[in-house]
Amino acid sequence: MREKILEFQNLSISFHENKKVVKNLSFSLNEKETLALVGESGSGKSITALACMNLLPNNAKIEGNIFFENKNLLNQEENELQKIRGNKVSYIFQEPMTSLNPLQTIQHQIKESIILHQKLNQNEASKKVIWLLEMVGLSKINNYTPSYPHQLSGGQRQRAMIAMALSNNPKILIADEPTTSLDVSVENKILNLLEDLKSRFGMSILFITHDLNVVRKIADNVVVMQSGKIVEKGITKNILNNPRMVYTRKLISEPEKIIKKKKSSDIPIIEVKNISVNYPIRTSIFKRVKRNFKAVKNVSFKIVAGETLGIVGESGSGKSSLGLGILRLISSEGEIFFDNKSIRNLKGKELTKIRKDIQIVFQDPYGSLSPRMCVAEIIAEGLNEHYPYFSKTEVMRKVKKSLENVELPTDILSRYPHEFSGGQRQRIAIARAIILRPKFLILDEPTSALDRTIQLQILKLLAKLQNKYNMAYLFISHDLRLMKFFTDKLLVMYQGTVVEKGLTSNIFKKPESAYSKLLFEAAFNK
Amino acid sequence: ETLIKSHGISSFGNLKYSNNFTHLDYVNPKAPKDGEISTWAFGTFDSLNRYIVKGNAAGSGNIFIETLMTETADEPDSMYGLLAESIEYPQDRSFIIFNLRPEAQFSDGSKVTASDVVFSHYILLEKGIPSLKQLFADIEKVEELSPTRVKFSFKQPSDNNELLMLAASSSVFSKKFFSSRDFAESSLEPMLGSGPYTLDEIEVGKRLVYKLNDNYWGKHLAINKGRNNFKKIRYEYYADTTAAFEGFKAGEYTFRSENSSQKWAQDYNFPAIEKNIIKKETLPDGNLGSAQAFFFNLRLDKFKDPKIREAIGLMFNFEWSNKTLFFGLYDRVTSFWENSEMQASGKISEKELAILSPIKNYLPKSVFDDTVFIPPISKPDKVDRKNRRKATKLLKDAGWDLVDGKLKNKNGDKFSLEILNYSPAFDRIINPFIENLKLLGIDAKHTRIDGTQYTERVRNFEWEIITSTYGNSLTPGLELIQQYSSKTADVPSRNVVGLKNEGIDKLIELAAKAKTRDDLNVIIRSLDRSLRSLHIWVPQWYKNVHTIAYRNQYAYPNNLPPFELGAFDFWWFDAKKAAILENK
Amino acid sequence: MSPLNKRRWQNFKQNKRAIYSLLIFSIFFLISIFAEFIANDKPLVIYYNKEFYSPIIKNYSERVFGGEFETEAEYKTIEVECLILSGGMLEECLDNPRKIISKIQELNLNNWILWPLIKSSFDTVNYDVDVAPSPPDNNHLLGTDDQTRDVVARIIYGFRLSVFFAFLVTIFSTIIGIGAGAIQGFFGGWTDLICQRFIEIWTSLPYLYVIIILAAVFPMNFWLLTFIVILFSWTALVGVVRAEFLRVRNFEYIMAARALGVSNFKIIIRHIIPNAMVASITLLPFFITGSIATLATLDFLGFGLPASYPSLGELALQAKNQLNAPWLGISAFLTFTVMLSLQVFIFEGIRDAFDPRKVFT
Amino acid sequence: MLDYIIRRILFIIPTLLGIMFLNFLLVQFVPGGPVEQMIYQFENGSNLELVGGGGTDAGQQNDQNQSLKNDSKYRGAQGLPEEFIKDLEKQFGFDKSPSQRFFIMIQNYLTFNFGESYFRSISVIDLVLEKMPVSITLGLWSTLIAYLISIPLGIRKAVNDGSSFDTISSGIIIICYSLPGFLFAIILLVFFAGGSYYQIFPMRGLTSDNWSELTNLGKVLDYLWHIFLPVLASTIGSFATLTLLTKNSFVDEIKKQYVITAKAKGLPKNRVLYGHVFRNAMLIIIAGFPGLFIGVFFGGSLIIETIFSLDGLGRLGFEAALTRDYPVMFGTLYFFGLLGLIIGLISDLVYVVVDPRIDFESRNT
Ligand SMILES: Nc1ncnc2c1ncn2[C@@H]1O[C@H](COP(=O)(O)OP(=O)(O)OP(=O)(O)O)[C@@H](O)[C@H]1O
Ligand SMILES: Nc1ncnc2c1ncn2[C@@H]1O[C@H](COP(=O)(O)OP(=O)(O)OP(=O)(O)O)[C@@H](O)[C@H]1O
Ligand SMILES: [Mg+2]
Ligand SMILES: [Mg+2]
Repeated sequence: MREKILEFQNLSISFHENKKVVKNLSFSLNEKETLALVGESGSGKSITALACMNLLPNNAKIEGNIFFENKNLLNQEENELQKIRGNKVSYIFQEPMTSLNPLQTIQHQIKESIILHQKLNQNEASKKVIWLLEMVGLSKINNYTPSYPHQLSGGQRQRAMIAMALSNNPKILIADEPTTSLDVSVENKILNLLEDLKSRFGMSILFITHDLNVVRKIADNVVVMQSGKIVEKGITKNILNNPRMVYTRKLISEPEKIIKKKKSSDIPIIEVKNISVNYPIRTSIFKRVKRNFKAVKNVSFKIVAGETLGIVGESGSGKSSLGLGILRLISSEGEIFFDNKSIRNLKGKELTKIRKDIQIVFQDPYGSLSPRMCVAEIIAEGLNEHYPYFSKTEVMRKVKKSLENVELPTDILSRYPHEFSGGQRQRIAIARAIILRPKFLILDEPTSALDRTIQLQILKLLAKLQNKYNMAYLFISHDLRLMKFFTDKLLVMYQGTVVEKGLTSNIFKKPESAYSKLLFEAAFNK
Repeated sequence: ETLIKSHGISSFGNLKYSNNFTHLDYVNPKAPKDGEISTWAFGTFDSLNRYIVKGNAAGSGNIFIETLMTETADEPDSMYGLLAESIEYPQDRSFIIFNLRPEAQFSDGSKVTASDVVFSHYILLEKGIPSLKQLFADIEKVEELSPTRVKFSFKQPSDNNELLMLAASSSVFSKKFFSSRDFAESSLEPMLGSGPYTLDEIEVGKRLVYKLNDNYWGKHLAINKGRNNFKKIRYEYYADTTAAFEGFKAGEYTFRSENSSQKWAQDYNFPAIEKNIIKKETLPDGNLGSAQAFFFNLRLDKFKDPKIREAIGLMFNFEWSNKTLFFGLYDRVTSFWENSEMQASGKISEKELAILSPIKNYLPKSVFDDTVFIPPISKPDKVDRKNRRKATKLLKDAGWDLVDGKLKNKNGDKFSLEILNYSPAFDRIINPFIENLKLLGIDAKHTRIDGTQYTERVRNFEWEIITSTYGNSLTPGLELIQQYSSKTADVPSRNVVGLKNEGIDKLIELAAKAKTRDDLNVIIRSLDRSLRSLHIWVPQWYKNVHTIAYRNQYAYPNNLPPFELGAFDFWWFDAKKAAILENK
Repeated sequence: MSPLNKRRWQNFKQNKRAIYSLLIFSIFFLISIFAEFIANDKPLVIYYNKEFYSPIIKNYSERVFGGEFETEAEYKTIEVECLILSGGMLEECLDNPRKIISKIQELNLNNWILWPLIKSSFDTVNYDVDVAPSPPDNNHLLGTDDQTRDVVARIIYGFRLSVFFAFLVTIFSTIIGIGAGAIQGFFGGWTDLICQRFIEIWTSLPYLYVIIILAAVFPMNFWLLTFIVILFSWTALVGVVRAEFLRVRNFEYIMAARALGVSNFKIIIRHIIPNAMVASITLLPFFITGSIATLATLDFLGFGLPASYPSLGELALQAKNQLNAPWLGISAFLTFTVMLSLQVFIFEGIRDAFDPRKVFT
Repeated sequence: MLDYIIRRILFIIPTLLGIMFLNFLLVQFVPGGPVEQMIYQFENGSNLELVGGGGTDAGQQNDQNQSLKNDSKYRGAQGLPEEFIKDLEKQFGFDKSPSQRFFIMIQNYLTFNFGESYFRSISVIDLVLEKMPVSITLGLWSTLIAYLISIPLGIRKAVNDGSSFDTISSGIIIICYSLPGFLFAIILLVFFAGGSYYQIFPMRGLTSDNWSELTNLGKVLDYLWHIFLPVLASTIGSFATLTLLTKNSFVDEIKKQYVITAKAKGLPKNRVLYGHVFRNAMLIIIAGFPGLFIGVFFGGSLIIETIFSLDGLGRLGFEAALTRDYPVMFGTLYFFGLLGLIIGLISDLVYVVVDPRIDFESRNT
């Protein structure tokens, strides 16, 4: 038996009067073990993880014990914890997009962590940073210039987080959904890296995820959580192969085929021609544009009503940029036609009017929710804006309805965004977009933080809406399984260009381009 | 033609000191030349030249410069030779010749010559303070007769000594010195002068020290005996009055003349005073009481009727103000020549009657029937009902009736009144006055504006009541025209109220012709009596003492002269007293 | 109340300091609103010869009470008091009012006078003091100023005046200031460039001159001064608000709002302002007291309200000039401190109420 | 961005022109001009004495007139003749039309000729230079101290939000703030420099008389000894806003996700606060800087300067305005206008350095 290295005893956490969101949790992480913590969205995984290093907001009430190296972490002094944090226990946070300091380059942030806990000088630390970035596949971002988080794609930021967490070869790595924004090949690379470090440095990993494939691949043991309680725990194989609980079974069920009625109309609802997105790279002092980084290069496609176009591609290949470019949220070049009308030069009122019909679910749900607006305001905002004649009760009814649709309780209306779990926030963002019933909806990794069950619910909902309202989707995801059954057509992007496009079924059967082949191999080949 | 030759001059020819006097009566001829005296000055300075328009001149900025003749502190109007040894003038006073003292020299050793006097006159005319130009208007020319003789010629001969004395008060600059400098530009370079002191130390905005010139040419002169006794005179500059007082408490300077009644009454109890290191003293001041008052703008219709003016005057409660606001330190101004023998009193005298009878028509009857007007005395603890009753009646007689508690005339116009002011220190005096005026039903208000704007309004006659002061002198002369004559009523001038009264004009003419001081006194008394009967002002207050505090190391003569305190002039440093202080 | 607002109110209430401050401030303000009934040199009610009179509301001439003058009765004088109590015995009252009053019982008239708590208004000349300024005593709890005016009365009236002044100035200048800053920061580009230049030019104007000019044209009064101060104080907030807007406009949730089709105006109001509010809400109480201090400074320089107004600034100024009358300084200082701290605490509460992450433990 | 900077720099010219023009226009309407001021001075002495209530009561008036009369030493010196006023007007250039005067002024300014004071024989530039030491002393030290104390204090308050430390320190800074500046200054003066209590500090000036004889260390100490009270008086009120601003913006930032990341790295609290939160929260503090600095530097110290008899720009500016010394006024206006514009630009650029996401371009997507 391996030694227990981190032990949770009767852990309970509550935020509001006596409403415990984690109840009497007891489990332990052993040395050199990978323990997967799975469970539906909002079941308390993340806060459990945060609790052990006292990183929860002040209003959280924590009871129980968490032992690490024979010390109860819950009553350690701040400066004791500081020595442990980042050094012996490090974190990869669930939402990498908002977890990095926006005003410091990632290089700086990683280096800081290294210098803090290791006796390295600046130079050595810089070398280590480069090495780490290489390990996570970030060596080539923007050709080595220091980069601020906002200049990185979702996946890139996530990898920066990972590099930072790994920088001090921690004893325990707490990884909260570390691969959600990564494409399969990068994901594999990262998982291998973790595996490698684990064996080399004797690292233990507390792995929080809902991707059971990953669990299967790397976890030794599994703990299954449901609404704050452990429902099942044990050796991975046992649990995954014959789950005892219904709940667990639901979690691991394979995605069923979603029935889609094919509505054949040939009018393209959206058409883009040769769209390009450039990011200016500036010198540091006068901020002069040194050169442009071409994130998206001459992409063209069209989507007809009722159709779903999927975009897959390497992390950082320009998928999100493309989406934002189409919506004219960032500047882009090229023609954009919506309903056969060019929206390139629309301005003011006309533009806002058309926005009712074009919606987006951002890759980073946390960042896209106003921190000082409550859920009700956030979801109702679009309605209020475009249907000012709706009565208050009407709006409220619709808001509640849409919350139900995304499987959220309706008693959360007056909560602020930061009071939710990652998956819950993602669903709020979806609810906000679909409440307007847009004709065209861009979904940028809309279900990355959701477990299988809820994911399925959401996709079903999307399909239902599509059938009913003939909506067109642009669906960006790394989850090829999802893509396979949810999209009609597929676009494969690589370094800003489209390397392949066509019917989903065709591409899955027989990928043409080199990159697609590589990708599909990585995903299905094992 | 024979010239009158003299060592001195006065308005009416009666000099107190004869040709061979050894020292002034009021000085201590044996006073030691020692020690330092210091006082404070406000703000800052940026110039040492007092005689020009530009610059903010330093305290005693004219200390270097001497005049041809100088006044004394125990006579109202006599002058004795300083740079000039003697004067010569003809009977008709059409010119005057000054004989300069041969030993007179500037502090660099160069002689003071007639050409310097000529130069000084013309440079002042050209570049000096503009009012001098007007003052010099009657001087035709100044010419050098010999290096020690200089002649001032006048445009017209005259009966009195006024012009002669004007010439005698000429300052003398060094021609050589200014040959390389522009007189009109303000500068911190001390002027080359012939005076007893030279500049010792200068620190802009902070301090200025003069030191006694050991080689001062005039130290043996009889007129200078026992004067200029301090080795050093120091001025400390403060930008804030409270800070200045604190500076005194802290011993940063040694002599302070207090001009805040409240400070005088309440603040002079600090440790240094209790230990008798600083001495607080009240010394008599024999100068004319300042004719400070609220003045009416007589050009306005609303003040045409003297009854109205009298009524308003009745509401100023001096007794209360003095008790409550001034700690009883002040006296009421009653006369335009307060605190002097030219002050009218009681019933009209024979002599005055003789003078005033011819102009009877221009004056109120009260001049002849009643005793001279004295501002009413109020009860010091409340608004005086008697005065109020009287004022109400006066207003009624003047056609202003009370309607719903507001004073209105037949046309239904309200009686409004504005007291214009620029000094915050006056707020506490004006505000209660306003409250009192409201009791008459007058719509009164107090407006305070900044000085520049105030000046503009006053010059444009856009005011109703202001506080001002008549600059009367002990020997009234030209200024009477400036202040009381019809000629100056309609232009911005010292005739602030805009007084136009032919009777008064006549009296002014008479005064100019007075031959003896007695004559003059009677005329001025008549003038005073008449002016007071006209109610052109609501007189305020004056102080007939010097309120001073100084480090207890100075001494002054027992027989202080009436017209000057002379702390910097003829006081001296008492080493014995100073030694005692050192031990404390 | 929407659940969110309820939550905010709850949050506000949790902040005890804020609640108490609000309470105390309201009380003070209420008191000062009724200043005339609390500190006045006219009685509240007079019962005179079987009839009621209310001098505080209506002007009565002295004649009404059997006196001699047609102008309003000076109720504080002993003669008038005597007249009222004695039912109009003019001769006797002018003669020896004290004697009459002492014997009033014998007359059996039942006339009475009901005075407000403080027997003088802000501009009343108090003849009962010997010298001015006069130290605190029974009649004048905080003493009098250098014109024998009661300090308490002046503070009550001054508080009202100052608070009104400050509210007006604050409301208008924050609206204008935040608006201008918002527009600049949000739209950027030429809008920003031009507006900034305008503000730079505007702030260069010496407002002393503007005051002098306007005061020369119109007589200086409360409204004019308020107007002038607003003219020049709104620029204070522009810089910080603009900076915050420049920052916040890059955030993703602004992009999200734009994607929703929210108009610029509403993005500014709903999304940016709440998040760019830190500076404004922090500075607001200081703005309020700051404008009171402006008033004081103007008085200090001699360009403030007309001399007779109950200005707290004038009180402070007197305090400086009358160091041996410490009651002036202490009163001024206490008033300022109390006013400011109450406001700071109230606004802290408001800030907390709007802070989504604020939790009370 | 370079474009932007160039644009801003080019804009300085019309802005300055605008400032001059507007002020010039304004001045045309001010009642009472330099001529009246001159007359006033002749008749009543300096009107600056009245600032701050004067402190002396009515009895002074006669003394003053008396001394003026004595000073001129000419018997019967009297009111001002009309022609003198004409002369003055000419001398001040008022014989020309306002537009002419404006163009002459602008022309002169283009050749860096800022003219000479109406009332003193000194060029405006020299005048400003003369007052610099005081203003730099007060401005620099006050701002520096305000920032050095307020920011750490604000941060500590933010961290301990709601604690008794927070409450008490709030109380103290509020009390400091609400002390009217002139009152506080005078109290300091009376208690620590005056003659009645503790005579610890000097009352006036920046240096002692024997400054030149002191050692270098002595000079520094002497200087610090002199500026202690004035700087204290001018700083005391500035803590409150800055501290609370810092506190509140920290309170806002401190709970953000990236702070948790930084904590999770194991950074000590101070490194989290100063290394991470600080920069994020600093923007508004920086944004407030130009205002504060210019305020303290050019105007805010008027009262302090007056009370401690220091001669700085605050007094200069106020005096110029009060005495209608237009050349000085416009000269300083121009000077400080320019300086203000440059500081504004710099602070805008600092925004970008602090937060790389910031730009000044228009957003009309
Ligand atoms: N600050 C907070 N205040 C109140 N409730 C909170 C707060 N943070 C989290 N919660 C609640 O606690 C529960 C657990 O949250 P947690 O983030 O641990 O979920 P999770 O299991 O990580 O879910 P996901 O897979 O969606 O990330 C959720 O229901 C969430 O709404
Ligand atoms: N503001 C920016 N400045 C410079 N480069 C940027 C900026 N934003 C994104 N990029 C770069 O553009 C590229 C495309 O980014 P984008 O966010 O579109 O990637 P993505 O395909 O969505 O990746 P992911 O799957 O990881 O989210 C990335 O290499 C990123 O580094
Ligand atoms: Mg989570
Ligand atoms: Mg992306």
